[in-house]
Amino acid sequence: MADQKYPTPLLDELEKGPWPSFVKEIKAAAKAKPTAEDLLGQLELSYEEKISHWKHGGIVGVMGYGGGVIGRYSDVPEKFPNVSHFHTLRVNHPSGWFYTSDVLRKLCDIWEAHGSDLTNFHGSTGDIILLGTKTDELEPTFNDLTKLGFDLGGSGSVMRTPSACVGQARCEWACYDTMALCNDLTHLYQDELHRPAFPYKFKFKCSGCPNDCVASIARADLSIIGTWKDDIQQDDAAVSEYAAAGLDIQKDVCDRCPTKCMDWDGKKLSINNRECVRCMHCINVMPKALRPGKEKGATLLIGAKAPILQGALLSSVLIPFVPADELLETLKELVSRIWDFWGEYGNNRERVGELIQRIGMSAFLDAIGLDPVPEMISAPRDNPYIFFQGEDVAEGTAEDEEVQNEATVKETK
Amino acid sequence: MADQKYPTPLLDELEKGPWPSFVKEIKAAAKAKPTAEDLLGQLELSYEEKISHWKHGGIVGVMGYGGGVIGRYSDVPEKFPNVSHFHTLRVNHPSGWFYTSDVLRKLCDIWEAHGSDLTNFHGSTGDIILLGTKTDELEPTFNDLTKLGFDLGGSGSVMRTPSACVGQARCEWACYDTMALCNDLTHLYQDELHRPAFPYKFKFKCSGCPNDCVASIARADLSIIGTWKDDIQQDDAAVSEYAAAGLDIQKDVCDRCPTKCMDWDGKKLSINNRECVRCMHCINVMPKALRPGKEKGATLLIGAKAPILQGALLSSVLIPFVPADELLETLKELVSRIWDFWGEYGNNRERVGELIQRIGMSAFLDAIGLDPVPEMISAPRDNPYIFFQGEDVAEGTAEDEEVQNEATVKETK
Amino acid sequence: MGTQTDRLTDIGPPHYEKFLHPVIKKNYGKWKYHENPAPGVLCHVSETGDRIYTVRAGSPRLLSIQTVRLFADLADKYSGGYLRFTSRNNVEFLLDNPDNIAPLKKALTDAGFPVGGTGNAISNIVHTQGWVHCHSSATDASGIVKSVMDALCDHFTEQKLPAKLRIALACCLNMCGAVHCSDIAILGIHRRAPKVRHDTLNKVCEIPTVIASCPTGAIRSATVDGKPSVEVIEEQCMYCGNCYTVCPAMPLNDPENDGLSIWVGGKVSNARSAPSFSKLAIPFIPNNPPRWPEVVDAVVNIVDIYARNARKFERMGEWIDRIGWPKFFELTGIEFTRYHIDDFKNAGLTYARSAHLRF
Amino acid sequence: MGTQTDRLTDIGPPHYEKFLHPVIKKNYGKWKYHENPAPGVLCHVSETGDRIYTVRAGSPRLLSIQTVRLFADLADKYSGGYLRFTSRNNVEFLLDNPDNIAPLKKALTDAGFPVGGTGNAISNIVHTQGWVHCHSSATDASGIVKSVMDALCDHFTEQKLPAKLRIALACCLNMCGAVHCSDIAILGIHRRAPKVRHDTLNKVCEIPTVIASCPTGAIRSATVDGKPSVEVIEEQCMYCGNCYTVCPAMPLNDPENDGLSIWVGGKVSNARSAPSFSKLAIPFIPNNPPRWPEVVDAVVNIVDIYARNARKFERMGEWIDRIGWPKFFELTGIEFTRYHIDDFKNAGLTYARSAHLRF
Ligand code: SRM
Ligand code: SRM
Ligand code: SRM
Ligand code: SRM
Ligand code: SF4
Ligand code: SF4
Ligand code: SF4
Ligand code: SF4
Ligand code: SF4
Ligand code: SF4
Ligand code: SF4
Ligand code: SF4
Repeated sequence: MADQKYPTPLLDELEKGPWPSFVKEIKAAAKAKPTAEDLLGQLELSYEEKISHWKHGGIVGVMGYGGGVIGRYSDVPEKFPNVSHFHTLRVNHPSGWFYTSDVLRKLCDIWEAHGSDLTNFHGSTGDIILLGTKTDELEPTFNDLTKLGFDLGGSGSVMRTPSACVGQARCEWACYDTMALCNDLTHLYQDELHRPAFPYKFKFKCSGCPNDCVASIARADLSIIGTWKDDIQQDDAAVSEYAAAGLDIQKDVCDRCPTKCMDWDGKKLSINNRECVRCMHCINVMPKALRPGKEKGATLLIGAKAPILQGALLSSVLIPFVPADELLETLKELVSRIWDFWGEYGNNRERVGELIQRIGMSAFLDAIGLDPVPEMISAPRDNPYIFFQGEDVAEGTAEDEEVQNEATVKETK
Repeated sequence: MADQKYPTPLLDELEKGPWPSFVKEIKAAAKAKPTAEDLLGQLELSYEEKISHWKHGGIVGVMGYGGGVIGRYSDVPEKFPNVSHFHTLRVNHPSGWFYTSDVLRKLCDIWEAHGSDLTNFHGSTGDIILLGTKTDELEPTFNDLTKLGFDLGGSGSVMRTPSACVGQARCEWACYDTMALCNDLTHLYQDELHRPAFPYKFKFKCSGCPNDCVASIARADLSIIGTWKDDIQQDDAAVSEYAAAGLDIQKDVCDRCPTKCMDWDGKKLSINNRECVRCMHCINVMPKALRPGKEKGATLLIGAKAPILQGALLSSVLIPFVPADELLETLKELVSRIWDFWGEYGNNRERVGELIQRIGMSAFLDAIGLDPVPEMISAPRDNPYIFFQGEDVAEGTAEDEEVQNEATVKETK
Repeated sequence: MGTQTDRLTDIGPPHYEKFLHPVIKKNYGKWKYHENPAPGVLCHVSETGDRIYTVRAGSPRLLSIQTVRLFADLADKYSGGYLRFTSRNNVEFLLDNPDNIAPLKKALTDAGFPVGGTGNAISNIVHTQGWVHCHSSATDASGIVKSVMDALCDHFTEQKLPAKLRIALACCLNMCGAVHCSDIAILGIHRRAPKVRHDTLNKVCEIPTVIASCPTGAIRSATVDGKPSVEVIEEQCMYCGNCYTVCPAMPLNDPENDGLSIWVGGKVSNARSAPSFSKLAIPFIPNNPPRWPEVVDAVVNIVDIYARNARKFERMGEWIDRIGWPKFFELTGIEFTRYHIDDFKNAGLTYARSAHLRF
Repeated sequence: MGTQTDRLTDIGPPHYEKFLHPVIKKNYGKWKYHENPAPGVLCHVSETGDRIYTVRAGSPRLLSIQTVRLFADLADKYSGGYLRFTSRNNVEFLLDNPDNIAPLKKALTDAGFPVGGTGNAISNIVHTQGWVHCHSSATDASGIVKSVMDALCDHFTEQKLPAKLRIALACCLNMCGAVHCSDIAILGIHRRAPKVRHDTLNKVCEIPTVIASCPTGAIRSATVDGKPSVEVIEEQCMYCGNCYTVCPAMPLNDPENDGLSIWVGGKVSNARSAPSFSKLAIPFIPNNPPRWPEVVDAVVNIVDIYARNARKFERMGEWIDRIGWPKFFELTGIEFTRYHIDDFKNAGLTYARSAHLRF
C-alpha cells in the first residue's frame, strides 16, 4: 500500500476475512478521490483514538428544500482537508429497490462527477445514500439527479422516504400492491417530504403481509401490513405432498400455530379460520399448500419509533382492515387528519406515537374521528383511573360541560 | 315488622332469596341493640339517597396503641344517635382462622357486653372485625379481649395482621408450615403492629403452595409462597387409576401444562422436572398421583398492593427459594433491612412496592444487600437507558466517584 | 400506664394449636391427598390413614353474634366443637365422623346457609364495608353481594363450571380485598372531582398535604371567600379519592354519578397461567338499590357466556386470552368504549402491537 | 428560483416499473409459490407457469461506485441487466434462465461477495454510519459488522439454523435501523454525561431548549466563568444523547467509556409470536478496534448456544421464552447484573410477578 496517502494499519485488518470489506470499498474510491483518501485517514484516526471525528450537524441543502442533505464537517480539517465538508445526500429509491444496470451506472456517473465515489445501497430508511461531498457540489448533484429522474429523500422534521417490501413484484403473499402504494405516497406528499412543517419526522412503511419484511411495525409511524379477511386458501393435495416429503405437520405446523386452531388427523388438515390470527406461520412452512385468502387488504398500525426519548414503541393497530382497493383513499383521508392534529398538538420533536402515549389513545381517536374498536388493544385497562367525559356524567353545569369536552386532550403521566 | 324502630322497605328486599342475608343479621342484632337498630335506619337512608352517611375517619383507639380501631361517626347523628359513634375494632385472628365453639362464644359474649352485636368473620386482611361501638367502650373491650388471649390488629401506618392459608393443618400441598410462620411473625412484630412507625401499611401473607389460597401475590407487601426444588413426587399406579377413571391426561393435564414439559404416551407419564415451573396444575388435577417434591421451602415475593396511587402491583420474586426450616430466620434478617431502608427512604404513604417502582429494583437490592438474580425478572430491560454506576465507569475523578455511589438511589419517572 | 397494673398489651393472637381438631393436630403436615365427594364437602386423607371431613357453608360475612353462636352450636353437635373460616369468609366445619355430614348439611341448609363453594364453583364474594361502615364508599357492598349471590347460588351449591370462578367487590378505588385480581370484580367508582368544603378545609387539613396527595397534580391552592383553600382542576381528576382519604374536606361521594364498574379475567393462583389483573369490562352502571338489577344481570351474563364457552380448566382470563378480547365483547354483547383503552402509566403496552387479528 | 428555468423539483422517485424484469412485469401480482433450491437462491413460480430466479449476495452496504458498476456488469451478463437490493442491503439478481445461476454465483463469490442469506440463515447485519459519517456514534458500525460477519459467514452461506436470525447494529441510542427488534442487536452506548462546552454553549444553542431536551431533567442552567451555560447532574443522566442532538456544545463521546452492549430476542415478523423488543444480554463491552474480538466472541457464543438448543422454527426470543431467562444466562455464561433489571418507565412489568420458577 505504498501509494496510500496515510498508512492505515488498523483498517487494513478489516480487509481480511470472507465477508466483503468496506475498507476495500473506501480504498477503491480513494484511488481516484482525495475525499475518500482523507476519509480513510480520518477513520484510521478514529480507530486509534476510539472516537468519532465528525462535528455535530450543520444546516446545508439544496435550494427550496429543507431536508435531504446531512451536513457533516470534520473536527480535524487541518489534517484531512478533503473531508472538511463531507455532506451526504439522501436520494429517494425506486419502490422495492429495483434497478437496471443502466440506471445504476448513470447514478454512479453523477456521483463520480460530484462526490466521493462512496455510497450506501441503501440507508436504513431506504434511501440511496450518496456519501460525502462539499457544499458547493450539492446543487449541481441535485440538478443531475433530477434530470435522471431522481429526487431527494428527507431529513429533519419532514415525512421520510416511504419504503416497501418486494410485494407483488416477486412475492406470492403480498395482500396489496406495496410498491404501488409506496410510490403513490411518495409522490403524493412531495411537499411534506421536502419542506419541514411537522413537529418531527414521519415514516411510512409498506409490508405486503404479516411477515413484515420492511420491519414496518418496528420503525414506521404509519405501518401498512397486508392481511386477509376470509379463509386461508388450502390445497389438500399439496398438503399431502409436504407430509409425504417428511414434514411433521403436527409438530412443525399445528403445534406452532399460536392459537392452536389447526387440526391434522394424519390425512386432512383443518383450519378453524375464525380463530386464526393471520400469523403466517403455516403458510410460511407450506407455501405450495397454503396461501392467504382472497379478500385481501391491509391493517393500518400507528406509532413505531426508536427509543429517543420515552423508550422505543411498536406500532399498534389503528384500523384492523382496509380492502386493498380502498387503501390509498383511506390513507389520504386518515393521514391528513393525523397530521393536522399532530401538527397542532405535538410538541417539538415529538413523534406521533409519543403524542398518543402522552394524551392517550382514546383522546387521539376522538381527535382524528375514529371509533374505538377492541382490535386496537391487547387487553382493556387494568387500572381504575378512568377519566369520564363530561357528556357521560350527570348534573354538570353548562360551564362544566364545556371544560370537560375541551378536556378530551389531556395529559397523564 | 311492627316492632322495628324505622321502616326499612328497601333493605327488606334483601331478606329475600337463597343467599344468607346480612339484613337478617342486622335485624337479629337490632332486637337487642339500639346501635344495630340505628345502623339499620341509617343504612336504609343510604339506600334511599345512594350515599354513605359516615363521616371521614377520626382518631380513636386504645391506650398505647396507634392502630387497630377504625373511628367512625355518623353524619346524621341527630337522626340516629346510637350510631353517632360507630367504631370498629380489628382483632388478630388465630392462624388459619381456626376456632373452637367455646372461644367463639366467649368472643360473642365480650361483644355483647360492649358493642353492636355485629361482626365480620373476617375482614379482608383477615382480622376478626367487631363492628361498631362507642369511644368509651374501646378500652373495656380491649381489656376483655386480652384477657381472653386476643389482641388488636393493625390500622394506619403499621404492620397489619399477617394471614396464612390452612396449610399443613389440612392441606397436602403445603410446602412449609404457613400457620406457624404467620403466628411467629405476628408475635415477633407486636410493636410494629401496634405503634405506627412506617411510611405506610405493611402486610405479610403466607400461602403454602403456588395455588396461593390467601391471594398473597395480589395483596401482601411480603408474599411467602411455598414451593419445592426437586422433582414432583409421582405415583404411577395412581396415574393409571386416573386414566382408567376417564381423565384425559393428554388434554386435561399435559396440554394445559404451561411449559409443555409433560409427556403421556398412553401408559406412562414423564415429567421433565427441570422445565416445570411449579404451577401446580397437574398436581391439582391428580392429587392422588402427583405431589410437590420433598425439598420444600418458599419463594419470597415483594410489593403487592391495591391501586392507590400509582396503579395496583403484584408481588415480584425477591428470593426464589428459601428452605422451609430457614424461613423464619431469613425473613427476620431480610425484613429488618427492608424496613430500615423503607423507613428512611419511603415517602409518606408510599408502600414498599411503590418505593421499588420509584427507585428501581436494582437500587433497592443494593440497599437491602441482595444480589440480583435472573429469577427476579420476567425479562431483562428492553430500553437502553442504563444508569451506569460510578465504579463501573472509568476515569472518574475522586469527587465523581462519591457522587455516583450516593446515586444508587435515584429517581426515574 | 399508671394504675392499670393488670392491663395486658402486645400479647398477639392466641396460638392456633388450641383450636385444632385432634385429628388435625395428629396429622398436621402429614396429609397425603384429598377428595371432593360432593359440593361443599372435602375429605382429606393422611399418610396415617386418618381422614378429616370438611363441610363448607356460605356466610354473609357480616354476622350477628346470634349467628356466630348458631355456628358454635352446630360445631358442638356435629364436629366436636371445631370449625374455621376460609380466606373467602365461608365457614367450615371439621368432622371426623362422615355420618355427621348429611345431618350437618341439612341443619345448615335449613338455617339458610347453603353448602358448597368447593371445586369448580363460584365461592363467596370477597367484599368490603360499603354504606355499612365506610365513609369512602361509592356504593354499598353487602347489598350487591347478596343480590348477585342470590342469582348465582346454584353455582355455589353445584360444581358445574369449567374452573373456579372468583368474584370480589370493593366499594371504592382503594380496593380493599383482592378485587384487582378476580375473575369478576365489581368495583364502586366515583365519577366527579371532589367538592371542596372551602369553609372547613383550612381548619381540618394541611393545604400542602392535600395538594401533594393528588397523583395527577389536579389540586392547587386557592383563596376562596378570603379563606385559604384549594381548587380542583376537574378535567385532571381521575376520581381516585386519595385527597379525600387525606382530608375530610374533599368528599367525592355523589349520588348521581357514583356507581359500579365490572372487571374480568384476573386471577391469583399460579395454576397454569401467571397471576394477572382484572381488566375493564363495563365502565359504569348506576347505583340502583336495593337489588342493583343491572349489576346482577351483567354478572350473570358474563358467568353464563363463560360457562357455555370456556374449556375445562380454563379460568375466565385464560378463556378470554384464547378467544381474544374482540370476541369477548362480541359474545357478551358488552359495548366497547373509549374508556376501555388504557391511558394510565403503562398504557402503551396494552395497545395491540402486532398484526395478529381475527376477522 | 430566478434564472434556473429548467430546474426540476419535487419530482419524486422514478417509477419502479421501468426497472422491472419483463418476467416480473408480466407476472406482477400473479406469483403462486416459491422454492428455495439452495442457500442464496430463490425460485418464484407464477400462476402463468413462469419462473423467476433470484440470486442473493452479501454486500458491505458501503459501496464504491466501482462495486456498483461491477454489480451492473454482472446483471448485464447474467440477469438481463435487472437487479435489486433487499431491505437488509443485500443485492439480488433476477434471472429468467436457471442456467445462469451457477456462473453468477461463481462470479459473485470470486469477486468476494458470498451468496446466501435466504431461509433459516443469518442475513446481512442492518447497520448505520458509525465513525464513517456520524458525530453521535459511540462506536464504529462497518468495522464491527465486518468482524462479526467474518466470523458468522458460514451461517450466511448455509441454512442450518433453527429459524431466521437477524442481527442489527446501531452506533448510538438513536438506534437508526430496527435494532430494537432484532434477534441480536449490537448497540453503541455512551456511559458518561455530556461534557458541557461552557465557552461556546451560549453562542450555539438556546439554553431553555437544551434544558427542555433532557428527559430526566438532569440539565439545569448555570453561570460558568461569568457566561450563561448549563450544568448536568451526572447521576441523573442516562446518556441518551438527546441534549447533544439538540446542541453541539454537549458532546457525549468519550473514548474511555464508550462501547457496546448486546441485546437479544427481539423480532419483527408476526410469524407465530407477536413482534417484540430485544432485551439486554450484555450491558457493556469496551471498544476494541479494529476487530472488536470481545463483541465477536459474545455474538458467536450466543449464536452457537441458540443453534444448539433451539427447536426448529424457534426464533431467538421464542427459544428464550420457552427455556426462561435464567436458563439463557446459565447456558451462555453471561453474567446477570443489576443493569439487566429494568428501571425505566414500565419497569414494574418486567419483574417476575408470579411464582413460576424453575430450579
Ligand atoms: C443514515 C441513517 C443511518 C444509516 O446509516 O442508514 C441515519 C442517520 C442518522 N440518524 Fe437516523 N438514520 C437513518 C435511519 C433511521 C432509522 C431507520 C428507519 O428510518 O427505518 C431510525 C429508527 C426509526 C425511527 O425513525 O424511529 C432512525 C432513528 C433516528 C433517531 C431517533 C428518532 C426517535 O424518534 O427515537 C435520531 C435522532 C433524531 O432524530 O434526532 C436519528 C438521527 C440521525 C442523524 C441525523 C444524527 C443526528 O443526531 O442528527 C444521523 C445522521 C448520520 C449521518 O451522519 O449520516 N435517527 N434513523 C439512516 C437514514 C438513511 C436513509 O435515509 O435511508
Ligand atoms: C375493613 C376492611 C374492608 C373489609 O370490609 O374487610 C378495610 C377497610 C378500609 N380500608 Fe382497606 N380494608 C381492609 C382490607 C384491605 C385490603 C385487603 C388486605 O389487606 O388483604 C386492601 C388491599 C391490599 C393492600 O393493602 O393494598 C386494602 C386497601 C386499602 C387502601 C389502598 C392501599 C393502597 O396502598 O393502595 C386504603 C387507602 C388507604 O390506605 O388510605 C384502604 C383504607 C381503608 C379504610 C381505612 C378507609 C380509609 O380511607 O381510611 C377502610 C375503613 C373502612 C371502615 O370503615 O371499616 N384500604 N384494604 C379490610 C380490613 C379488615 C381487616 O383488618 O381484616
Ligand atoms: C379453604 C381455602 C384456604 C383457606 O385457608 O381458607 C382453600 C382450600 C383449598 N384450595 Fe384454594 N382455598 C381457598 C382459597 C383460594 C384462593 C384465594 C381466593 O379465592 O381468594 C385461591 C386463588 C384464587 C384465584 O386464583 O383467583 C385458591 C386457588 C386454588 C387453586 C387454583 C385454582 C386454579 O385453577 O386457578 C386450587 C387447585 C384446584 O382447585 O384445582 C386450590 C385448591 C384448594 C384445595 C383443594 C387444597 C387442598 O388440597 O386442600 C382446598 C379445597 C379447595 C376447594 O374449595 O375446592 N385453591 N384457593 C380457601 C377457600 C376459600 C373459599 O371459601 O372458597
Ligand atoms: C427480500 C426481502 C424483502 C425485500 O423487499 O427486500 C424478503 C423476502 C422474503 N421473505 Fe422476508 N424478506 C426480507 C426481509 C425480512 C424482514 C426484515 C428484516 O430482516 O429486517 C423480516 C422480519 C424479520 C424479523 O422478524 O425480525 C422478514 C421476515 C420473513 C419471514 C418470517 C420469519 C419468521 O419466522 O419470523 C418469512 C417467512 C419465512 O421465512 O418462513 C419471510 C419470507 C420471505 C420470502 C420467502 C417471501 C417470498 O415468498 O418471497 C422471501 C424470501 C426470504 C428468504 O430470504 O428466504 N420473511 N423478512 C428481505 C430480504 C432481506 C435480506 O436481505 O435478508
Ligand atoms: S412482507 Fe410478506 S408480502 Fe412482503 S415480501 Fe415479505 S413475505 Fe412477501
Ligand atoms: S396463519 Fe398462523 S394463526 Fe393462522 S392458522 Fe396459520 S399458524 Fe395458525
Ligand atoms: S395455598 Fe396451597 S398449601 Fe395452602 S391451602 Fe391452598 S393449596 Fe393448600
Ligand atoms: S406443575 Fe405445572 S409446570 Fe410443572 S409439570 Fe405440572 S403442569 Fe407442568
Ligand atoms: S373499598 Fe373503599 S369504601 Fe370500601 S371499605 Fe375499602 S376504603 Fe372503604
Ligand atoms: S380524587 Fe384523586 S385525582 Fe381527583 S383531585 Fe383527589 S387526589 Fe386528585
Ligand atoms: S445510530 Fe446514532 S451514531 Fe449511528 S448513524 Fe444513527 S444517529 Fe448516528
Ligand atoms: S444525555 Fe440525555 S439524560 Fe444525559 S443530560 Fe443529555 S439529555 Fe439528559
